[in-house]
Amino acid sequence: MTSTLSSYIQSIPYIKENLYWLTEMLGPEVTAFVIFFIGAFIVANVMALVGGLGTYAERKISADIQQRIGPNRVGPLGILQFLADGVKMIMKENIVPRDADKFLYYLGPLLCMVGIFAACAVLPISSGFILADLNVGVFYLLAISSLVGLGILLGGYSSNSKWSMLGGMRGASQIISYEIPVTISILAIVVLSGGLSFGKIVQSQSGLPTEWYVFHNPFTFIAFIVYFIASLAEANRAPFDLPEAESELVSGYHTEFTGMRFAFFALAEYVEVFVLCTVASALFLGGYNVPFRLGGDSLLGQVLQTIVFFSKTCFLYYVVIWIRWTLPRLRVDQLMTLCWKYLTPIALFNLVGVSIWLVIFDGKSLLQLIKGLF
Amino acid sequence: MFVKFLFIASSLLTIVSALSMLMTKDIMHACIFLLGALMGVAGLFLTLGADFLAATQVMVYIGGVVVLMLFAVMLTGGNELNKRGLNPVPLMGNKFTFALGVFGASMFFIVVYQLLYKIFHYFHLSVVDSYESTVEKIGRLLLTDHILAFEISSVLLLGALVGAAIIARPKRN
Amino acid sequence: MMMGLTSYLLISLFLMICGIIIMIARKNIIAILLGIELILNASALNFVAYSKFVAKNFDGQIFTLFIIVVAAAEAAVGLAITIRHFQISESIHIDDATQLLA
Amino acid sequence: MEYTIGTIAPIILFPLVAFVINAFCGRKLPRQGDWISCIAIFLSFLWCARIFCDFYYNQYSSDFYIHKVFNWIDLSWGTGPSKASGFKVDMGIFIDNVAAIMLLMVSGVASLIHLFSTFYMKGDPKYGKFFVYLSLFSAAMLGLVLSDNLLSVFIFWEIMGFCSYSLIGFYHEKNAAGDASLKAFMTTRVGDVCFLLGILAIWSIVGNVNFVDIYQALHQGSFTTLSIFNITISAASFAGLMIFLGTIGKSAQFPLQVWLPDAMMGPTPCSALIHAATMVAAGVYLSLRMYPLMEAGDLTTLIAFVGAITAFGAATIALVQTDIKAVLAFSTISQLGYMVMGIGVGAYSASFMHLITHAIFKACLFLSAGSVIHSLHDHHTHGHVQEMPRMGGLKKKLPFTFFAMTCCTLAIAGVPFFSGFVSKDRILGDALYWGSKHGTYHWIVPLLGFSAAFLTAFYMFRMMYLTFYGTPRDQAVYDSCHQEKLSFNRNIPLLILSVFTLGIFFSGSLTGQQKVKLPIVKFEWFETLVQKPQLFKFSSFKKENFGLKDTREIKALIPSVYGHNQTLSEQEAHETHHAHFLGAIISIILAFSGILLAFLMYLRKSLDPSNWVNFFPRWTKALKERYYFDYLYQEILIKKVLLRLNYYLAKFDLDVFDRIAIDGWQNVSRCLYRAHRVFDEYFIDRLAVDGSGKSIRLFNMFLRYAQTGKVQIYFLIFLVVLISYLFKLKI
Repeated sequence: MTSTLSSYIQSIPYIKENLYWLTEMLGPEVTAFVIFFIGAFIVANVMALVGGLGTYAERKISADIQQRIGPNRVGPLGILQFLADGVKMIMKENIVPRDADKFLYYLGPLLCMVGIFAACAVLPISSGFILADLNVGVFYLLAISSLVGLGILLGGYSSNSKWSMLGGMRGASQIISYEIPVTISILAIVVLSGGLSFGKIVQSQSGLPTEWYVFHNPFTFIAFIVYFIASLAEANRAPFDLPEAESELVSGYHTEFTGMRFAFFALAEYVEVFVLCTVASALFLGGYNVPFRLGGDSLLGQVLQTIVFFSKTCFLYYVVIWIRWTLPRLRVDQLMTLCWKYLTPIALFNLVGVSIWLVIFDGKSLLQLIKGLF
Repeated sequence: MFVKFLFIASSLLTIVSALSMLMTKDIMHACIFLLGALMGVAGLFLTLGADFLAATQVMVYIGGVVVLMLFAVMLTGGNELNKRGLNPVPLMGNKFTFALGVFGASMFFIVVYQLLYKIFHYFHLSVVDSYESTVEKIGRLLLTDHILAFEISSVLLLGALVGAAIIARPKRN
Repeated sequence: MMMGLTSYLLISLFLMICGIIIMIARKNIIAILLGIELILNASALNFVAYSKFVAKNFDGQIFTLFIIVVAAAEAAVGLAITIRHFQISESIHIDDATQLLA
Repeated sequence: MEYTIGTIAPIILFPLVAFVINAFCGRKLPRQGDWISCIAIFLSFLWCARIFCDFYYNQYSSDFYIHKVFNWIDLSWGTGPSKASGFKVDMGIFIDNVAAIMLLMVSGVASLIHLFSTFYMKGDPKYGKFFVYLSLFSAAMLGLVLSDNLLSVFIFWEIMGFCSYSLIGFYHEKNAAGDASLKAFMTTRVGDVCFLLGILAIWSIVGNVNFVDIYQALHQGSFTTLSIFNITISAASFAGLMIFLGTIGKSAQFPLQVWLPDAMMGPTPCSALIHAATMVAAGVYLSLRMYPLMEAGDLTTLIAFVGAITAFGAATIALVQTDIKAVLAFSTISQLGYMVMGIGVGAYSASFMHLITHAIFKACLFLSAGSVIHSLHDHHTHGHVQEMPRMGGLKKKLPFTFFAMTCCTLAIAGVPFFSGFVSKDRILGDALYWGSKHGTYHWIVPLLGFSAAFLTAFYMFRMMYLTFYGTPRDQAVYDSCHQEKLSFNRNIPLLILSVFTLGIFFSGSLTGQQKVKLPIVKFEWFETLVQKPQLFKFSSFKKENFGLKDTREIKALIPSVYGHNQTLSEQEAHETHHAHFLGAIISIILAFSGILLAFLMYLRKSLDPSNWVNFFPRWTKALKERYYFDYLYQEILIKKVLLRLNYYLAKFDLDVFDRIAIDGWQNVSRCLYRAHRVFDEYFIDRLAVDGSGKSIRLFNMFLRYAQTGKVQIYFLIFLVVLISYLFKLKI
């Protein structure tokens, strides 16, 4: 349990002076607590904002793909549409079905939110701004984000409706199945970098694409593809959005939810896509590394790193939306076949391949090997 | 302070969840309370400095075991009628079975408390505040001293996977 | 003092007793499996606490890791048997599972 | 260049992977997967060339070496030396100058032959299979060169034996091919068993079969004596002799030479690769590697005589052969005899150089012969024509083949400025010096050597004249031959190989000679790189762990011992020089006189060869029957001795073992069985088995009531019992 954020903030000169009296007044532990609280507050709000902007981006990009205009009324270019939607959600009446299992009905959306926002704690946004650079960062993220599946299952069960039930079962089975290829393809990177912490994994790459783990060797490239496909399924995104397939199940596990509870589900889904894109960019695409280490670790550097990181993530996010509005939905048996007969064996083979590569070539990348020959 | 806060929160979560699990009459709720208890134990692992264990606990139980339990509950329907008719004792127990349980548990408690009594009185140990990464050490130990157990557990998991798949396969008509 | 060995052992004992009561009192096979999970976790907590305070090494944590592995395997096989039993005798009442014949 | 597993292992792995791919899915690939084999061997040639360049322009010293070892089997249970505390086998890679040159030769020749095979084997029903064997063979041969111990040499040696067996019997629908493959396999087996015995002897002495460890043991004098059946012999002599017998089997030397001529039943490219350039040379390579052992065991005289007899005898047989490939086969045996003789007379580097030069020109000769055979077609048998009496006048039709074959024939005949002259002349010079130094009967060796040189020139030019000059003797066959056009896979390998028959590549310096760090200016790169191994310099050789980078410092490597001339006295050096000068003049004269004789006999027809045949009828018959060796082995050794022995052994087995031992034992056990039956019936069955059943039934009547089948009751009972135990123990 390192305190990256706190120690970094204390090294900035202007804040340092102000921190001094805060520390004197409250004592070091409370100060750290306050700093963490503020950081967590910022991250949670930014993530909520990202989720909201995600809905806006989705609608705008889908409109673009379908040659429509999309939302354009609220704010410039309709950018405040999501705020309007949010306000509408809060104002709505909160309807609970009569035969619902109340306890689980309240718990479902909460578990989704908690799972995904707890995962945000380890996202490496820049070299200074990472809430907690846990030693088991990747593992923690995988573990805590499986709460989402549980939330979906409970949401589906508790509404006491057959559409919801089917959606919830589908969602849970899909999520626990696709967790396997995701975990194994992440393990390939963990084996290469020799650490589970995000900081270590990101710092063992560098800014230029030649040093990214995607292009490290053929196996990691395959791992990236497998991870990306499986993470789409894990976030219930098209073409894997079977739990909420509106043509078969009305709207899946959140059929009976209204108002803020529904908003929780929707927000969790959008933020989860964002988190998975973040993980992809951190593990495979070099993370926050700026090319040529421009700016170093200074404040300017932090800003540059954040920009680089968010641009990679947003690119992946764009790809996800693009896929959603391009590809048709799979059948349930096709979904399971893809996971168990294709992605999992490929991921396992990949892990073995990466390990053998690591042993034989001493952890060098393909490019380095080719350079070393001459 | 963090650690103390974490300790209090997770021990409370554990105890309350375990008690609710004992009290509740709904098997679904019992599963969720089990989840709470296991999360609490994970938190306790964290206060003991076992970060890898805590993550493993969360991963295996939330992602795997609890979801599996919920699936099993849904797949087994839960009607109390079978081929031979209604069973006299309800599925979640009645007062008599609880009395038997409390009797067994209290006998266990008496003996174990006698064992632990000495420990409570002679060992006054508290947490040494030094938290380090346990991942590398555990990894190293797993692949050196405990390699045999590690390999055997992998075989066990494979056997459990295949066995579960074969056992739960539906009947062919 | 609050976070000493004693408190961990008491929590673990509490979990253990809850597990035992659940195992004996409940008649639902799945509920009994839940009780077994509690008991396994109690022992895991004990292992970690002792290795932290008394042995001061990592063997307890490793053992806990194996406990988690075994618990997962046990849950999978146990639930598979439950489902199979339900298919055969249409009941998950423990008192209906008294015969070894399938 | 860093030497790790990634930079050395691909040399073997490329052909091996090609073998695996072609063996399992070759048929489904386009062109039956031949391109995989070709690309693989070419890639490994590039790798080998890289290593060779490193050794040639070596940055460290002239004695730079790579020795990488990994643990293959470790059953040792202590920390002491391996001999004391169990069984431990290391495998590894050892590359020094000799191995680097050998690697370059093997991979280069093999890649050219792969290329030629795409032409020669085209349209064959088993086209893909041929490349499977070629790839496996290449992998094994490269592995043998890279091996650092006798055990892995033996493994690769046997894989090559298998490939040779399969390729000789490639057309196994022909009876002769099947018989020939079996003969080759069985004959080499005799040598291989001896080789294995030698390995075991060395293992029992050194505790290890690593080359460097053997050298070190030799240096420390660990080889004392061996006692077998109360006969005490020198250990080095025994081990050296056994390993040399392996060489005899593989390189077709004097008593076991019978298999190589029959091996020509295989396709011609495989004859070129396996039975001329590489596999048969592997025997010589092994003897070169084990040279210190041979020297320590006083085997050099024996080796020299074996080599000289083989060289001369095979050359004489080649005089009367009519099959073009048979001539080449006997010339191969003869040239291998030269190499072995060179080892015997102490011409270490010359012998190795002859190995390299011979591999190149003999591969080229075989490929040219293949080109000739492939172009001649018999309309009656629908087969290719191999007999020289049916050829003649092909010079016009096959100009490129003719050019390549001429170069190689000049080289093998020992004409100056060609490679054969450079290497053979040095062997002969050393043999002359050796004969003069030891005197008396040792003169026989150089005498046989020079006679063989004369005969070589004669029969090779006889082959050239019969094939390419004169008028066509079988018009139908001649007409079936198409005019040769320059094609990529037919002529390019021939032309490349024929360029390297020039002597300057071996005698002088290549470019960049200055980069070889020498204290004195010398102009022979081969002499500099390949020297007779001096035992004391191996005492500081170190093994590196596989997969690690080279950790040795440049200064830690011992400086080279430049040339054996330095260890000679002035007098000896003078005599050596004199002998070489004399030898060169004699061999030039002999070569040209041989060529002249062939010219007179077969081109000018002024001398009639049939006169000679009529004049020596008995000798001619002996030569045509190959000195009756096949008769000796088959009729006398196998039919008279081994079959009879077999008969007696079978009789012994039937009469003594079956009748007395087994039937007698049957009677004994019958008696015992009667006694047992009584005991079994009364004690075991009635008392123990039935009694225990009855007692269990008795207890059952009470215990039945405790078995309700309810798990929770069991658990409660378990708890109560556990707790009562704890109370009882009062912990």
